Formats: sequence, C-alpha cells, structure tokens
Amino acid sequence: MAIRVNPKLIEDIEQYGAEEVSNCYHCGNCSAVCPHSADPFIFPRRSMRTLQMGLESKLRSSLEPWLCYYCGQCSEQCPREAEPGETMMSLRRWLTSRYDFTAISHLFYRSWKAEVVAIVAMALLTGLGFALYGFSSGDINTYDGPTAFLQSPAVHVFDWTMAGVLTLLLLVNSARMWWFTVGSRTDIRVPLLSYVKRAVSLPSHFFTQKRYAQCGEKGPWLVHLVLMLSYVMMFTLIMFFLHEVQAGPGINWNVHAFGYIASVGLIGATVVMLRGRLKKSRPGNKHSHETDWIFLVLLLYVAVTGVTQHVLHRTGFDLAANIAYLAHMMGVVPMLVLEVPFGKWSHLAYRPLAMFFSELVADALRENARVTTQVGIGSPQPARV
Amino acid sequence: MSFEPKIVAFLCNWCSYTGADLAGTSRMHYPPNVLSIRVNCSGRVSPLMVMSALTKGADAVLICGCHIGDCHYVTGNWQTEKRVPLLKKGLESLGIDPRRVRLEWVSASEGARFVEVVEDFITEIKRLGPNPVKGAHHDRRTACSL
Amino acid sequence: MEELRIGVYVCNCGTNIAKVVDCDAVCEMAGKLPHVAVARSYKYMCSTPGQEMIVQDIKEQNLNRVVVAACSPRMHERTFRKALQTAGLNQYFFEMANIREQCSWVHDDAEGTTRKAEALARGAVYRVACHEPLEKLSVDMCPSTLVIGGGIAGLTAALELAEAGHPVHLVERTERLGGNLARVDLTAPYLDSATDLLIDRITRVRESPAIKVHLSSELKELSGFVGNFEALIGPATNGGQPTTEGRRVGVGSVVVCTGYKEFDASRITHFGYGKLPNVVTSFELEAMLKAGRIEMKDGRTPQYFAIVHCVGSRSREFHGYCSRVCCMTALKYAHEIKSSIPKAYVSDLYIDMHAFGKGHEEFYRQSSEAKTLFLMYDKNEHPVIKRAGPKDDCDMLIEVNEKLSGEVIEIPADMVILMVGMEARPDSGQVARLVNISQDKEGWFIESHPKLDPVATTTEGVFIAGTCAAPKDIPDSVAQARAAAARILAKIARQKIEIDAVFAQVDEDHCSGCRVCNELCPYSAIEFDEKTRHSRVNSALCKACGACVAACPSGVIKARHFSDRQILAQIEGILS
Amino acid sequence: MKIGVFLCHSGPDSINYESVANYARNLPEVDLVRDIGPRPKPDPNLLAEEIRVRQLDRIVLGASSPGRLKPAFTRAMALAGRDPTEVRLASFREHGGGGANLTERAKAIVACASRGVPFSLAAVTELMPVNHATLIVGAGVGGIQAALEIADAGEKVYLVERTGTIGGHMAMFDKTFPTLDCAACILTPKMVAVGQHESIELLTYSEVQQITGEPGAYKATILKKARRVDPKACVSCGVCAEVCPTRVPSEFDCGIAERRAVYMPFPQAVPNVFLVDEASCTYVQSGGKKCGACAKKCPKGCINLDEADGTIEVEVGNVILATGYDVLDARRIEGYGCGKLPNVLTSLEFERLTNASGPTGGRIVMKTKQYNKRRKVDEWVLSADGEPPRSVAIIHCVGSRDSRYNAYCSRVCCMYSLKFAHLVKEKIEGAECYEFYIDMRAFGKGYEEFAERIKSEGAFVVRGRTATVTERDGQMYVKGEDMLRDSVVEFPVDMVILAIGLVPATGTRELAAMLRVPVEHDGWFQELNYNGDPTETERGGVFVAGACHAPKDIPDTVAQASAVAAGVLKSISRGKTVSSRADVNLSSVEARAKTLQVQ
Repeated sequence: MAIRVNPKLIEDIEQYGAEEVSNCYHCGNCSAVCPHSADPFIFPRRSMRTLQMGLESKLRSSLEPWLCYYCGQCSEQCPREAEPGETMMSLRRWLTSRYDFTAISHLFYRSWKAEVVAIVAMALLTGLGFALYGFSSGDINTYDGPTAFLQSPAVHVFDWTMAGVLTLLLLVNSARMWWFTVGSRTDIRVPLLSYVKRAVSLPSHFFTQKRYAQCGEKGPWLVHLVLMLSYVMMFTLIMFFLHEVQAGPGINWNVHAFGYIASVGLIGATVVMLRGRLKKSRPGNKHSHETDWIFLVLLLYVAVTGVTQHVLHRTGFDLAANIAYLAHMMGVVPMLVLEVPFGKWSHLAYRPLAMFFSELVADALRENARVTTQVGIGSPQPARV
Repeated sequence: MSFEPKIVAFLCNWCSYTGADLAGTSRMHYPPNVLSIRVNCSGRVSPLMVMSALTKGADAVLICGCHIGDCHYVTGNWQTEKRVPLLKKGLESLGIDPRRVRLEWVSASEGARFVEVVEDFITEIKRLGPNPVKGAHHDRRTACSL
Repeated sequence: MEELRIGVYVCNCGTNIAKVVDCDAVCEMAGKLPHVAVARSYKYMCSTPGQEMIVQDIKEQNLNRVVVAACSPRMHERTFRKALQTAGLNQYFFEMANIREQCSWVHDDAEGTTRKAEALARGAVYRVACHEPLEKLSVDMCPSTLVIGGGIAGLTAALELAEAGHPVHLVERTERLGGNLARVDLTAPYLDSATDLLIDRITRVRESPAIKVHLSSELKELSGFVGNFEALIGPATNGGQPTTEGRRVGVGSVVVCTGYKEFDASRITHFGYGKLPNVVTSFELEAMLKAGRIEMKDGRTPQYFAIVHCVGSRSREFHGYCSRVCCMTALKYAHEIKSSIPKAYVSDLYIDMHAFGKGHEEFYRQSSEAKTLFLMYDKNEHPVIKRAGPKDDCDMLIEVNEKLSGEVIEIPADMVILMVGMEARPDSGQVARLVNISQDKEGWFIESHPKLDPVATTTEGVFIAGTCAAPKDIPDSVAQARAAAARILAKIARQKIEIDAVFAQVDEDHCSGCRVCNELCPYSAIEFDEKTRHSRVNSALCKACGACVAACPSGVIKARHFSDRQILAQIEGILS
Repeated sequence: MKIGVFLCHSGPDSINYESVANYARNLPEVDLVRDIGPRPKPDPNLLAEEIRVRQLDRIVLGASSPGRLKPAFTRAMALAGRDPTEVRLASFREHGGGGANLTERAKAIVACASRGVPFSLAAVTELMPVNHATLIVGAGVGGIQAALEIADAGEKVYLVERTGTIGGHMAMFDKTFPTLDCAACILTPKMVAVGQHESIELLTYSEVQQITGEPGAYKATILKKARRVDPKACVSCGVCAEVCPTRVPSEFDCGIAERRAVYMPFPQAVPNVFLVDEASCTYVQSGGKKCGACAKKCPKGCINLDEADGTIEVEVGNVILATGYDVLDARRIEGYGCGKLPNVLTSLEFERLTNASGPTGGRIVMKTKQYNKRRKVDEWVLSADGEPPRSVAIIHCVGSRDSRYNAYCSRVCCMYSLKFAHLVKEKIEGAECYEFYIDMRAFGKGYEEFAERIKSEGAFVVRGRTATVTERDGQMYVKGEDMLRDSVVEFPVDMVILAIGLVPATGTRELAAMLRVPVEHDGWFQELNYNGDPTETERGGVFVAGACHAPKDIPDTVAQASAVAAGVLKSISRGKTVSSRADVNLSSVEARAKTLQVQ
C-alpha cells in the first residue's frame, strides 16, 4: 500500500526549527559520518527524506531522532548546508508535541510567547497560592519551626501530589510514544520476552547515557551527565528529605552535603550550557530554539533561588529567606509542570525509552527477516542490471 | 587438432568494415578465422575475387555490405544482392558447396551483429569441413565466364 | 621499372596490440617476404618518432613501398600517407594492415591472433607491391553553402558564413525560421530569453544580403561532390508526393541542421497521456507559461504539480539514450511554476539529476531551496499515474517506488508534466540518403569521429550540427554550428580542394560499349561517347564504389587503388 | 503604449540602480518605474491589480537573470487581460555583466528592452581592422584543435604552451570514454600535425607575460623560458637524462614516477626534444659550480645550461584562451586520506598508472614500500611488479557539488570513473570495483549505453557518497551509505580512486585581468552570452575554448575550439573584428534600438 506524500508537512515542522531540510540532495554523507547510524536505524538522511516527503505516520513512528545527540558532525560535513543535525533536533521537538496528548507542547514549540505567558501565569498562581497558605497558617518572619511561613510537611504533600500528576502525564505521553513507535507498527511483532530482556538496559541508559558518550567529543556528554545526576540528587532530597533539607538553623551535613554538590552541579552545568549556546561553541548549539533558552534560564533561576533561600535562612534572614522560597517555588512549579510533560524536559523520559524501544524494534526486525538482511555494517551487492 | 577454417571476408568500407572496427573498439570477441579485405562497396566484389579466394586456400568467403537502402553508394548493394545468387549457382556447377559463400548486411553500428555473423559462419564451415577445391589450379577463365 | 623495396612497420600501440599479438614475430615473418627491405616494430607508430622512423627509412633505405600494421586505416591511413609525402614518396605507395580493431582487440588466443596478424600483414605487403602512384586532382571550391534547417543551429551556421562574406542558401521546411527553439520562452539555467536570442539571429539573417532564405522548401536532390555540389531546392511536400521541380543552386558545402522531434508521449500508456486531461508534455506547459495561463482543463488553477523526467529516454522500450536537456528544463519549469503560482507545490520525479553544465548545479540547488520536492525513481520501474478519489484534495495520484526512501509512495498532483525526450526526425533517413551520410541505430547522424571531428561526416563537404547528431542544449548546438562553419570557412579560404585520387577508369580502347555500366552507376558518372561508342568515367563525380568494375563483362574498367590486381594480390597474400 | 519598468537588485553591486531608475523614468512611453529591491517574491495577483489600474501594455524587468521573475509578471499580465508576451527582460548578467561601467550598460539594456529590441542586436560594436595572426594560449586538445582549424585556412597562429610539450591533460589519458579508444591514437596525429604545420609557430615552455592593444591589433609579450636544450639540434637520444643525477617527481606522471632534471615530458612529446628544469637542475641552482654532466655528455653538444630566458613580441588580431583546467588538490579534503594513505590515488594519478606508457606499463598495482638509498628513507612507490589490488573503490564528486569546495559539477568525473571501473575489471582478473556516486551523469552521445555496459560488466554502483577512508592495521576501509539498499556499508578495499573535480588553471585570473575579460565567481572565464555566444567574451577579438570556460569533456571541447576558429576566420575574411562590449556607448545603442524598433 502506497503512502501519501504530503508536501505541506515540511512547512509545519519548519516552525520547530528545521529550515534547511529541502537543501538536502541525498549524498549520504551524514548517515555515514554519524557514529550512531547503523542498521536498522540509518539517520539522519533517512529522516531528512521522510520529512521532505512529509510522510507523517513514518515520522511519528520513527525513533531515530532520539538516537541522535547532535554532535553536529553531519551538519559540518554536509555539502549543501542542509543542517541534518538541526533537523533531528527539530524532529525531537515535533515528536514531543506528537506524544503529548494535550495540544500544549504543540502550542509552546510553535510560539515561545505562549510558553512565556503560561510560565508567568503559572508562577503568579503558585506565588499567590503559597502566599495565601503562608499567611493563613504561619508568619512571614519565621522560616522553620511550628510557625514557619511555609510548613515543610505541607510543601512536601504538595510536591508529592505534583510529582504524581506529572508522572501520570508523562506516563500517558510515554504510552503514546510506545504506541506510535512500537505498538501500532503492523510490520513488526515484539515478543514479550524481549521486553523483559531489554528492560534491564533502561536504568543504565537513564543514568549513564552511554550512547551520548559514543559521540565524537566527550565534553557535552559529561556536562549533560553532571546536570542530570545533580538534578536527580536534588529531586531525591526534595521528595524524601524535604524536612531535613529545610530544617535549620544548623547545617545537617549528611543531608546538606548532597544538596550543595547537587546545586553546584546544577548551576555549573547550566552556566556552561548557556555559555555554549551564546558562544555557539560547537555545531550542536549553533541554532538555539527559544524553548532551549527558556528551559536553561528557568533551571538556572530555580537553582539560584534555591541556594539563596538556603543561605539567607542559615544566615538568619528569615523574612528574606521566605521571600526567596516563594520566588523559588514560583520557578519550580511552572518549570516542572510545564517543562516536564510538555517541554524540553520530557526527554528525560523519551530518550531512555527510545533506546529501549529501538532495541525492541531491532529484535523484531531481526525476527522478521532472520539472518537474511545484515544488521549493522555490511557490504554492497552488485548493481541491478 | 580440430579443423580451423580460413575465411576471407570482403567488407564494405562504410558499413561493415566500420562495424567490424566497432566490434573491436567495444572489445567483443570472436575466433581469428576471419581475414578481412576492405573494399569500397560490397558491389565491388566480383566473382573473380570470390573464386580466387576459394581456389587459393580459403574455406569460405563472407561478403558484408550496408543494409539494403543504406548503401553509401545508394544502389551498390543491390548489385551484390543480384550477383551473389548467380555466383552461388556457378559454384555449384563447379562442385563447390554454395554455402561456402555468404552475403550478410552489417551496418556501421552493428559490431555485435558482425560478431554473430562471423561466429555462426565459422561453425557452419567447420561442419562443412575443408574446402575441396582449396589449392586446386585456378583457371582465370572459368572464374570470368561465371 | 625500379626494384621494389618495401618497408613493413608493426605498431605495438602501447599494449593494445602487443598484449595479444607477438609483434616481433610478425616483424620477423614480414622481413622474410619478397621485396621487403625493412621490417620494424615500435611502441607507437603514429607518434612523431614513429613517423620519423618511416621517413628516415624511406630516405636512407630508399624504400618505395610502405606497409604499416597497426590500427584501423580509418584511424591513421591519412597520418602515414602524410609521412610518405614528407619523405617525397607518392602517398598511394602505402597500405595498412588492421591488426588492432579487427585482430588484437577481438581475439584473445595469442597464437591464432599472431598468425592472423601475419596473414593480414602479408596481404598488405603483396597488395602494396601492386600499388601505383596516383595524384589527387584539385577542383575549385564554390564559396556558397547550403544550410538545411532554420533552427538555432542552422541560423548560427548561416550567419557565421554570411558575415564572413560568403553566400548561403538557408532551406527551412516550415514557413518560419526558429525551429524548436521558437516554442521556448526562457532557457535554463540562467532563465535568459530564448525569444530575444531568436529575434537577434533572425533579424541578422534577414538583414544579411548574403543569405537567401528558402521557406517552406526542402532539398530535393544533391548531386556533385565537395566544393561543387548542385542542390535542387523545391517546395516542401512534408511527406506528400515528392516533386522534382524547384531551383538548382551550386554550393560548395552542406551543413545539415535538421534538429530533433520531441518524443510522442502517447506511446507510453502508464502515464495516461491523452486519457487523463491534465497530463501534459513539457512543450504544452511551455505554451501555458508563455500565455501566462497555467490552468487545468476545467479552468481551475492547479496546486500540486508533478514533473516526470526521462519520458521516452533512458528506457528499455523506447530510447536507451539520455536526452541531455530535460533535467535542466524540468528545473526551469519547477522554478517557473513556483514563480507564477507562489502557493504551488512541485514534485520532481527524476532518475539521475543531470545538472552537469555551467551554472547547472547551482540552478539545481536553487530549486531545492525553493522547496521543490525531488523524488528519485529507478529507470526500470516507471511511475504510474491514476485518477485520485473524490475525497482527495488533488486530481491525480502518481504511484512510484521512491529510491531514496525505499518507500512506495503516491504523490498528489493536479497537473503532471512529462519531460519528453528528443528523438531523430522521422524523415532523417531520407535526408541522410539525400546528402549521403550515415545514421546510428537511433537515427541520429553519425559524425566522422566523435572526438576528432564532431561535425564532419563520412562524406566530404557535408557537415552536421546541433541536435540532428544527438540531443544537445543551445550553447552546444551553437558551438557545433560554428564549428561546421569554421571547417567551411577554412576550405573557402584555400579556394581549391583536392578530391581523392581513387576513382574508376575505363580502358576505352578495349571498351565494347555494351553500356552495362552506364545504368549501374548511382552517380551517373559514366557517360557514353556516341562517337567513339565507348563509355567514360567523370572522375570528379565518381565516388569509387566499384560497382561498374565488378560488373564490366570485359573487365576493362579499373578501380584506381582497388584494382583487381591489387585485391587478388592481397587475397593471395593473406592466404599463402 | 504604457511601459512599466521593474528593477531588482540581484545584479552586480557595481550597478547604481538609483541612476538606472532615473534614466528609465525619462525613457519614452515609460509610465512606471519601481525598484523591487534585492530578493523580491512578486505575487501575480497583486501585480495584476496594479497592471490593470495602470493599464500597462509592457513590462520591463531589469535585473541579472530577471527571467526568475518573468513567469510571475507574465501571469499577472494575463490576469490583467493584457498581452502576456509583452514582458521584456533587461538581463544585466546575461549581457556580459562583470565588464566595466555596468551602470551605463544597464541603462542601455533597459533602453533596448523598453523598445522590445534584443540588446545583443542593438549593441553592435563598430568594426576594427584585424591583424591576420592569432594567438592561442594553451595547447591542450582545445588549443590544438583551434590552431589546426585556423592554420588549415592558411592563417598564421602562435600557439603558446606553458609546459615543455603540447597535448595538455588529454595526452596523459589512457582510454577515452565512451568509445574507449586510446587518447594517444586520437591526439598524437593532431599533435604531429601541429608540430609539422607551416602556419603554426609553436611556443612551448613559454608564457604570456603581457597583452596590450585593442581588438584586431593586440600586442603580446611572451616569455620564452630557457629550455637550455637547442630544440633544432636535439635528436632526443636521451643520453643527457641518463647521466643526470637529479630525480624529481614527473609532472606528466603526476608524481607517481620520477624524471630527471633534464627530461622529455613523455616519449611522444611535441616538440620531441628535451629540456632542462631549472628548479631541479644542480648546475643552475649552484650557479654553474656543480654538475653540468648532461652538457658534457650530449653527443650533439646542443645543451647550453647557461641559456637565459628570453621574451618575444607578437602582434595578433585575435586571442584564443584555451588554458584548460587544473585538478582540485584532494589533500584539502579531510576524511579521504589523500596524501596520507599510500593507495589512495587521484583520478589523474590513476590515469597515468593504467596508461600503457605510464610507469608500470599499464599494470594496475598497489604501491609497495621500498628503501630509497639516495634519500635513505622508506618510500611507497609504484613498480610494475607490485601486487594488483583485489578490490577498488572509486569515489565520485570529490570536491565537486560541495559548497565547501566546488559548488559546481565537474561534468567528466562520472564518465571517467565508469571508464576506470572498466579498466580495473579488464586488467585484473576477478577484481571487485565499487562506484560511490550521487547522480550518474551519463548525458552525452553513447554515455548512457556505456554506463549500462559497465554495470553489466559487474562493477558495483553504490548510490551514496563515501564519507571516510580509514586504515586499520594495514587494511583500508571505506565507509558510506548505500541508500538504495538502506544500509551503511563499511568494507575493506585495496585501492581508492578519488574522482577529483576540475578547477580553473592557475593564472586564469591574472590572464583575465590582463585581457580585461570577466571571470565567474568560481574562477572560470565568463562567456559573452550563455546561449548565443558561448565562445565570445566581453572583449572583442578574445575567445574562450574548452575547459577554461567551464568543465567540459573532449567532444565538447573540440567542438568549442572549432567554433572559436570560426569566429577568428570570420573576422579575418571580412578583414574586421568587433570591438569590446565595454566600448559600446549608451547613445549609439539608443539610436540603433530606435531604428530597429521602427522596422
């Protein structure tokens, strides 16, 4: 059954960044220089082609964009400045918006103004909420103790509910992702066994991102890893040790030590990334979509405010600390609520899942055409005459 | 050893000789039994030539010209077409198998065809075996009187 | 008569001959033949040292006959004849044995091939022994030229000659000048105006006093020979009853610029041309663009366009060759469509994008940037065009196996443009016969050598230019037309031309006057002298086919350089 | 009649559009002049509206390549119910852009277009008396062809060649596509003819230093580099080369073989005599203190190592540029290992390798390590007894179709690469051959058939350009995408041939500047008019032939060279040549346009 070409799709996806796709004349350079491109996932050229032809279903079911870490080799080697790397990036954005069952991320990616407005609104709402709660139950001048402005147990409960909601959203989207990329594919059947077999690789992918390390230079991977681990660390602290973290005035090293490491990691990494994007240091960050900026800025803001409130409290300025805390929450909440399910942050789920799924698909394909098709690196057969 | 016939080929300069050259330039292969003689036109080939070839040691004679209608000299190959059957009759009367003389049209662009013709002719002559009158005393008058 | 001293030279042609033929053995054999004074073998006989070797031997060993066993005489006979001349020897005391094209290149068993090479060489030696000194006659060169075809090539050739001050007869079959180019508006890749180009050329042709334009006429007859042709120009019948009335003009040379005919798309069924209303050929679209009305049959403005390359070209069933201009023209259309209908989507189905010329690749890139969707199909699996369903937002769907994605896709289309290739004109065979030149299997006229001599033909004084020789774009046609003009200008400048010394001669004393030969001669070069009751050959008209020689019952017609004696000697040589 | 003039800034920057616009306003019947800026995207419907309102009868589009905008305007005219054919192009680039004083030129072009007269017709340049002699720069197949055509008409030709022999690149080739007849067989007779021709004065090992004068009467100063061997006396016995101690890479063999300091470029060279390369000659470099063996040993005593460069002046009426091309330096391209990996050859090197008269006598072999006693180092050399490669990869479009190197297509690579595949298959039993290509550009007469034939001979064609050539423990690997089979392939090969692109010959720009002939942005000579006058240039009496105008194959070069000859012979037989386009003045064009319009 023939698939319908849709020349219009490219115009839509352009709004996600990919502007030079049509330049590509398919010399195949990019796919060959890419360290990750190997059967059965040949990219970026194939993705470029599918995009040029506007084969939406194919694109939606493709995992390739998630297998690319944008080292930029392809874009540098491209004889026609078709920017394959940027195309893959844009496709990730587009896919995120496809996975998202609400139309929100679609909206955000296409108009950064909308995203900013949403963030601000969400921030004000959070601010208002916490302020009301604070003044009703506590005293703006005390940071902890029974009369604390923002009681940690309460915040804790709030955090957990929020986390619950977000995880739910993310799970729904991830489920959609599975459906698009594996479940709905009629050409393959993934044996349950391989789900089990492959599942083990999920955590390792999640925590190490070892594929990223396979890209040419190790630097970007390292920074990304630091950021991500620090985030996870901070996340655990907040979710399970919020009280210890907040409680003072003394410093509880066996909790706070982690906090400090995490903060340093977070701030350091974000600063490095921001600098990279400003300097356009490597091909990977030549083109920065608005959403990339928003994400990093938010992250930095949250980290800084977090640190500030902590410092202020320990140094005894409870009032200031409380305000900082408010400000912090006004950052955290929109960041998590908007970025995790609908924004760039969602890739924390999609990337490792993509690895997982890709292995499943590869298994299935191998199953399909036993040894006949060579997987990985092969050698060409004679031309048809 | 097996019988390797000697075949004299009269090729017209404009089509067949060029065709034979083309077979060369495109590196086609055929056995070396054919010895070509360039004539301006197949119409130039006289019974005398054929006879003398057959009597002086050739096992067969191949005459190639442009396709009918393509003759560089407009009507030359028509003459050939008329002449060769007569010639064959004459040969028969002299006890030479007329199949030893063959007329074929090969154009300048038909290198491949030339090769086919040659190979086919060689196999046929191999079947017919050596030419009996080979080396026999060659009387010019018999040839002319054809 | 002086004692025969034959020199035999065996060429290795690098390894071309030596690879299979044992040249030294051939040499040795030749050395032992009667009258052979010198026998050498050398890497490249055609090179300067090779030729000098011959000249030197002729002088020092006072040779009076030369045999070179090398490539085909079609390649180098002239070269070596020149060498003989420089050595002061009559150039017809030379014979070539073709031991490359018809020997080393076609056989692989070294033994047999070497034997054959020896035989051929022996034949040449025997033959050359019977050669006679011949002198080329020279005749006047008529300065006027006949140009057949009023397309861009014909116009250019005519102008080039006329502006040099020489008369030209420009014969055009239709009632207007311009040929196929007149149908074109813009030209790829710079989208320059074809109209301006034609106006320029035609105006100059009309202004030129030296050019006589014969519209709606065609060449009926061409007699004579290089420098002294007589052409009969009569009203064009276009395949109707041929007429022989018209005016006779004397010309020195002929340039054939009869151009091409576009491939008839209705010969291909799977494109539905002629059945689906909005499947059009490139020329039909060209007309729409010219009129500024790109509309579907029902008057709607199409949104989806699809351009299909190689229609009738590069295909097994139709023409194997590439038509050379379609790719660029297709890009041109893609561009023009987007320019006149900014909202249009253009897909372009190609096999290989032949963007080879100056500015071509840049043009290709521009159309990519303009978001033309380029889709690659395999030359052996053609696209299929069918009607779209009622729900579709387009009229037609093109189903094709897209090679760069490996997907079988269907492309929406409201209008499909078929890039029809070029093919030889149906009457090219007739023209070829009229002016006595040969055609290849596709019907294109054959040049005397694709690299050495792209515009000359096997017939002295007849040249070919433009798309009648093979598909070509405008610059290449113009260049070829000028190239032909250059040849003619050179000839005219020399005023005289030598005609070959090879022709038939009647030994009038023994001619019985049976007149068998008279009807036989295709060039009516043989007159019958009523007084002496003998036939006589007009050497200028004789093209040396030898038909008369073979036919003469009393064997008194002699073909110079192809005499019975010489050929019989050669036969004896190769067989002994 | 009401005329609307639209100016678009796509032309050369040196055009002052302001003043062109003002000029256009004062042209007869011009009703509207609009400047539509640099990159307009005209909407036919809006245009139609304006045309309808203004009741315009004719549109004039002024720009370089204004054809890009034309379809929009044509449609607009049709929509407005006016005559769609009344859209006239004022093409600044197409009428010899790059020349001097472009603003005046632009005005003239607009003036012609507004009157509906082709510029080329109105811009008739006055005729100047012409000197019968012709100067041809470059003696490759193009120069040779042109020289023979002109000389055969009995006219004097000065054929200037930079190297020691004529023949150019073609002389280096083994076989030529698509007929596979050997280049030597075609070229050597022509070379011989040139050498023998009484009307051709051959100036090899010489360079054009300066050209002054006007169309029809140019004066060229030609530097005759010291050959240091008397060409008349030398019998090319080769004794000198035998005794010469110096060995340097041979240019003719593109460095895969060595020559002496005193050498003959190749055995069939014309003139068939030796010359001394001063750069490598010990005697010359040491200022006459060391060596000098050749001079002593020369049996005819025709070597004068102290000979100095000389210059000669020639007066000519026409100049033909046939300077040809150089090949791209493949070492610039990272990833293909050219210059690092021994068995990565450029196409030209392979031509010499496979050539019967080449260093290995035509055997295709891999390089072998050899100890060079004189330099005391291990060297990779090609010797006839080397191992033949079992598998060969041929990479197309190396440095071509690539904005990082040459954006253009080099036109000949596809075909010669296929030819290579054939030669490998023919010469090495069972060798495998892979062609990595993007588009197989087999466009010429008999090319497509040739391509099919090579495939049928079993060469593998891989649609996709190779990305990298690497070496792992002594084995080369090529990696690329085989997109027709949807996989990335990496496999071992013994030899890699890079089909490197063509670039303008060194010194092209200098020559252009000297002659005031414009060059394209990528360095090729610019023709006067792409379609109409592909061989003329901006400058009267100066012609371009062959690959110096753009990459070209042999048949096209030969045809072009002959075409140029026509231009020259024409000017000679009428005794006059046209002056330069740049000299055409506005008023004369206006006047002529007026008269033409009346007719």
